[in-house]
Amino acid sequence: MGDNGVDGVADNLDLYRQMYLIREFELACGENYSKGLIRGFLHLYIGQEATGVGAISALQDDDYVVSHYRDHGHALARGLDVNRSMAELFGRATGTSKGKGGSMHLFDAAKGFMGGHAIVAGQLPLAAGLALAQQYNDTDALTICFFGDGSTNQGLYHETMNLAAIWKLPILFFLENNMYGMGSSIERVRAGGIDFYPGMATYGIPAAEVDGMDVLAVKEATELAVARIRNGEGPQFIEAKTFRFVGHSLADGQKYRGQEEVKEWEDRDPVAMFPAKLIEMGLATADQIAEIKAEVGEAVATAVKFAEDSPEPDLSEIHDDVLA
Amino acid sequence: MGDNGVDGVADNLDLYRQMYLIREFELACGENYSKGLIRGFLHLYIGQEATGVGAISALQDDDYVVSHYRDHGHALARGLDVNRSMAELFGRATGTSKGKGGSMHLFDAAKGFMGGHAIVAGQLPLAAGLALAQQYNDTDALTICFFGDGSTNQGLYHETMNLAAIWKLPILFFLENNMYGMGSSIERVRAGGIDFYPGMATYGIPAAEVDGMDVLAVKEATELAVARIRNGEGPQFIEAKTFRFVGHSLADGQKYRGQEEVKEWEDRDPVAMFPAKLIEMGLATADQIAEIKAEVGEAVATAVKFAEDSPEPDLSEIHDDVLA
Amino acid sequence: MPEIVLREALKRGLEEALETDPRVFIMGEDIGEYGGAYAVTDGFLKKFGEKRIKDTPISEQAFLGAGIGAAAAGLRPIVEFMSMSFTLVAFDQIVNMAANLRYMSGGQISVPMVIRAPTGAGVQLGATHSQSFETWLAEVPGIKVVCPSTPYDALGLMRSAIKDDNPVLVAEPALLYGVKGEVPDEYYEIEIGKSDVTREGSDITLVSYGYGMRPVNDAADTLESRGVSVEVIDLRSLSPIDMDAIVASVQKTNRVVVVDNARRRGGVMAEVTADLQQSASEWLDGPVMRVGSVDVPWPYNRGLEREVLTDTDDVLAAVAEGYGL
Amino acid sequence: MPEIVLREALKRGLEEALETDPRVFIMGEDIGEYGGAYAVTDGFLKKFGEKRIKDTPISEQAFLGAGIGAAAAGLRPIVEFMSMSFTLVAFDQIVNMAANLRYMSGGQISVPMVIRAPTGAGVQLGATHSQSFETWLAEVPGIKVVCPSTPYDALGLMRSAIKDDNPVLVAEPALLYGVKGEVPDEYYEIEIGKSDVTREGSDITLVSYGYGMRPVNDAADTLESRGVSVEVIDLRSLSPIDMDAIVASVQKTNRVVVVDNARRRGGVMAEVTADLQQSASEWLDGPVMRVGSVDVPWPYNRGLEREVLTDTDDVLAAVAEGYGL
Ligand SMILES: Cc1ncc(C[n+]2csc(CCOP(=O)(O)OP(=O)(O)O)c2C)c(N)n1
Ligand SMILES: Cc1ncc(C[n+]2csc(CCOP(=O)(O)OP(=O)(O)O)c2C)c(N)n1
Ligand SMILES: [Mg+2]
Ligand SMILES: [Mg+2]
Repeated sequence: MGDNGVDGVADNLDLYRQMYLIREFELACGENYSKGLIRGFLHLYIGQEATGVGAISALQDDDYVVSHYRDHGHALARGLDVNRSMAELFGRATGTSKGKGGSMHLFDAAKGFMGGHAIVAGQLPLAAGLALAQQYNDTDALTICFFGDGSTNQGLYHETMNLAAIWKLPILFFLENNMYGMGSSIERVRAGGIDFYPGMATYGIPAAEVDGMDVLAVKEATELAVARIRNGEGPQFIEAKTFRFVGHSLADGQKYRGQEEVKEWEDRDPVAMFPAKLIEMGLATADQIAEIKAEVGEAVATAVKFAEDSPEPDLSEIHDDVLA
Repeated sequence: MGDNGVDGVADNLDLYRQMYLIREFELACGENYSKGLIRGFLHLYIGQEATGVGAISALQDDDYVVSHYRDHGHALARGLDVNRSMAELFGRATGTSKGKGGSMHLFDAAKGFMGGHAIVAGQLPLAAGLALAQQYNDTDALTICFFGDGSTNQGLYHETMNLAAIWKLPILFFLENNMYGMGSSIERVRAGGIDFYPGMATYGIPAAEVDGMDVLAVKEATELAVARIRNGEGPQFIEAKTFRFVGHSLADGQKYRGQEEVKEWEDRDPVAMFPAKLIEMGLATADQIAEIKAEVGEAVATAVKFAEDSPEPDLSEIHDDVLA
Repeated sequence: MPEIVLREALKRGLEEALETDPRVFIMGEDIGEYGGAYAVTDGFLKKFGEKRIKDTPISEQAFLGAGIGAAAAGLRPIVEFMSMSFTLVAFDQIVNMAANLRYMSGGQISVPMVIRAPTGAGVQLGATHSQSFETWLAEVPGIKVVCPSTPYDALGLMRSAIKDDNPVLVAEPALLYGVKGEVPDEYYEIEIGKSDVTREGSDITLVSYGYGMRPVNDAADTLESRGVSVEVIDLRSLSPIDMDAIVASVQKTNRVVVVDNARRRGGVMAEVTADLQQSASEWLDGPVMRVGSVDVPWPYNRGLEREVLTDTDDVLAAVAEGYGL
Repeated sequence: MPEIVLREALKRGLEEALETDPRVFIMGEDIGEYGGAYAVTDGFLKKFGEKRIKDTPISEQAFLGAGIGAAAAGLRPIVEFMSMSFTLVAFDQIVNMAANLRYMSGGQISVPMVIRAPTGAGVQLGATHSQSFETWLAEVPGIKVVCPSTPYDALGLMRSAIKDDNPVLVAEPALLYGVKGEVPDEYYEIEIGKSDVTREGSDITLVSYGYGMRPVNDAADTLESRGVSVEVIDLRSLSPIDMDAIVASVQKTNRVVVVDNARRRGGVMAEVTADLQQSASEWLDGPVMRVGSVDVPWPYNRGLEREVLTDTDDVLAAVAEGYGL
């Protein structure tokens, strides 16, 4: 977070740092899932780092961020504590949800990070409601809601679009179109092709498409949409074309797609490409990049250690947090 | 039903007969509701007769018809027995559902009339499933599904459109846009104005608008859509602009709209205008019209008498029809 | 004390909250211009304006969900469903969001919202419109459920529901909207989770809530006229259930019949029965007798519907069968 | 007899039906190309083609509803949900359509469809993904609910479910997909509504179903080793429930503990308990002891989840508390 409004050197490096952090975090998650230290369903954000990082970098501290079950990237980009995030995945008492939520249910209300939601499309009206409160309270804050292409199959997606539009809510709908909902490619489950943003015309919601592999493009598109929302123009919609380089979850053998397709997208890996671009443009040095990598490597190792060393929640905890 | 394919004299008169029957039936319902002989929720079709009659006249016997809770018109146009339909509203053993369904739940499976459904938009996937069976069985039959403007607020509407489109189901979505969902005018609850048919572009479903007060126009538009469906072109969508001249149900005081608006539509009352048009065009005589009126008046009076004289269901009936 | 109908009592509770707490607002289908399907919010739009009284599209999932979000952000939304039957289309949001959010977030998120809906059969609406899904929601941890049977309780429970920091479902027996009762002008609340002993007695305990109180009260009158001393308990809250009060009563009477206006199978009274026979087994002179409506979809026909519905005779029959009274 | 895992038994039941009845087809999310979230339909798309194996969008309401329509038109759809938790978004269609259609139409419409879903907690999926909504659907008139605990039962029940002219929910305990058991090559069915006495005994009856059979069997072993003769009943069907068999057993043992793997509150075992204490009251030496998982949302952490889940110790504790055995 913070003021990333200027495309200064520090900001660019920070975007890179965040993307690299997410990548390393996710790799560490995968490892620890194999070890049995993380359990349940685990959905990694690998390949999509540029979207979450670019989008969230355009926000204010008092904005809300809402995500789905593929939420690690959004959480880290929003500045959630790396240690506590990892501890949550380990199910430890020190986790963001005290170990009760797990990978799909990260929350940090103090940072305006309102989850981590695991029912496909279920988070959309929640986000609309948060935006409604922001509007009701006459603030200039807004809510950004991330969701996947698959969630547009749920009627709730349409209900929420309509509600946001008629009430002119300060909400940014951010679609991360990674071409698949679990094992289903878009063409197989959706009439109307792989582009979703044109459909927003029905609701009169301004909609833009952006290259989700280009963190600066995402940031810019988001800044534009955010400015419109703060200007009272109501809901906006951004569709980022992106890709998960890995399976839907750690249980996915990816029988439904070929490796060439994955390879093609991997060639545009934002985590790999962005530093090269920065160096080329003279906005960063190889040393700076190396330094970030070292720092992040350290941070993730520390987080894993923190999580491993953290205590399990006390069994009496099962009765807490049911009711206020 | 029957072959109404030719715009012959008999067919036109039959269209009128059906519309007039529905009007008189509905008026009789209203009366008997006031007397307490019909109970529960009662939604009348008064003003919308041209849509149901025009659309259903374009169908075959093996097509399915699916309706919502404002279903009397569709049922009668589909040829349901007038006596048994009225008896159902009276809750009698002779009713189409043996008195168990009531006004909102008319059924006649033998005539392919598959309800009468009272959860807004709930009937849409049912209709898609019926169409799926028709496709699965390699028939040239199709399903027509009626629904109101308000039901487009339900996400299920969109889910069903998408499903029908990707599976190319033989289904005709027939929207009766009567400008209100209960007390809510479209503009207050929908982003995107009062026209729904343009939104079908998202699903690649061909969509047409038709004057719902003009029975011949409705019939023609339906014939066109039906031909396309039987030709294997997949789902079609028709939006008829129409109006209910009366309240949403018998409990509605219509505080939400002015009488001028109602008056304007009443001036286009299909039941009043169509015979004049037929006479003017030399397609009917005043005598023929008078004869139909007399016949229909008789039929409705008979139906009321039949219903009144019919026995109440035996109390043991409560346990029947729960399971096969 | 002044007498008002239950609808008015609910209305007063809502109106008070709108007047005193700027965080309170109401959402629902046709609650504004139309005035509410059961007229509970009639006149509110004019009085409080569009910001506070929000007519919604027929999108139960979305506006209930939006209520959850608004509550999570600190507002106090009151969401009306036109019928308890329609909560079903939004069940995922109620259960997986409203009820689970606090737990999943490790206590970070509060959802102080009220969900209101008319409930119950009895006016010939048929299978789709007569259901009592509050019995299911009463089983969900993370949400409270109340159901008033008098105007007094309606106001007292509504006040507590709106003040509660949890999601609270207020199940409003549709058949009771027009029922009259005394409601004091002085402020009072009714604690959620506490039942009410509406009649004291020593021979047998009858337990019910909502519209079920009607056959229970009638049966109690009949029994008293036969010289049987009846204790009557109105649950008021379906979650949490005030089991302590029921057990205490049974310790005194040693006999109990529990009565549900909803279907007999499952639901609130299965839970009360299962719990009670275990925790009060040493005091019971017979089985916990359970009465409820017949386990079939709701028929439209008046006679059939009445046959399905729990009535006074059903209660008396259970009293006789279980305890020979 | 050959041994196969429960997943294979289900698969065999589906495959058989696809092979023998052209009206049978399967719909669900990622059941085709992906092979099914729990691999039950793996290989089906290739074998039976797109007409019979339909991958659907993530639109549970719509495709479940389409299944109902197809069934009403005479086909025999089998609809898979990825998780019982996701049935919630389609609850309205299941309850108001699938279960009510026959009644509302006065018996005109049949809905011969199977709804399948993995159910139950135990693999740390957290609050939204671990729920057992079959306990609610088992209360709905117009729909049947079964839940197998062995490969043998899985195949026998699946066969009956597919042949049934009513909507049948098959709740598949996710933790048991990999469990082995004997399944004969000869054709057999298991009647819906009939339970199975899996162990005969005379001192106490333990009743459960699905994954709950595991703690029950373990507890029975322990009790037997202590010289207690245990009768064990596997419900197999949650609706209808075979109360006759339970009562018959209790008439013999005079003691009973009912065990649910789902949450304790409400649900199947509240119903069994409430019914049983009434109908078998004269034979019972103590209260019906009810065991179930703790009434809280499902936590993610392994230790917490295990603490919430019903286990063998819970069963033994109830046996000891209720009957001193
Ligand atoms: C209502 C519901 N149905 C099904 C699922 C199972 N499920 C989890 S993620 C997923 C795919 C979602 O795809 P998409 O929205 O594109 O997000 P992505 O995983 O690609 O980020 C499915 C089917 C679910 N969680 N909720
Ligand atoms: C899920 C659900 N929500 C609300 C209702 C109550 N309700 C019944 S009809 C209706 C209005 C529907 O309007 P529309 O679809 O335009 O049909 P019309 O009545 O105009 O024919 C509403 C809100 C319902 N039956 N089901
Ligand atoms: Mg996706
Ligand atoms: Mg309308």
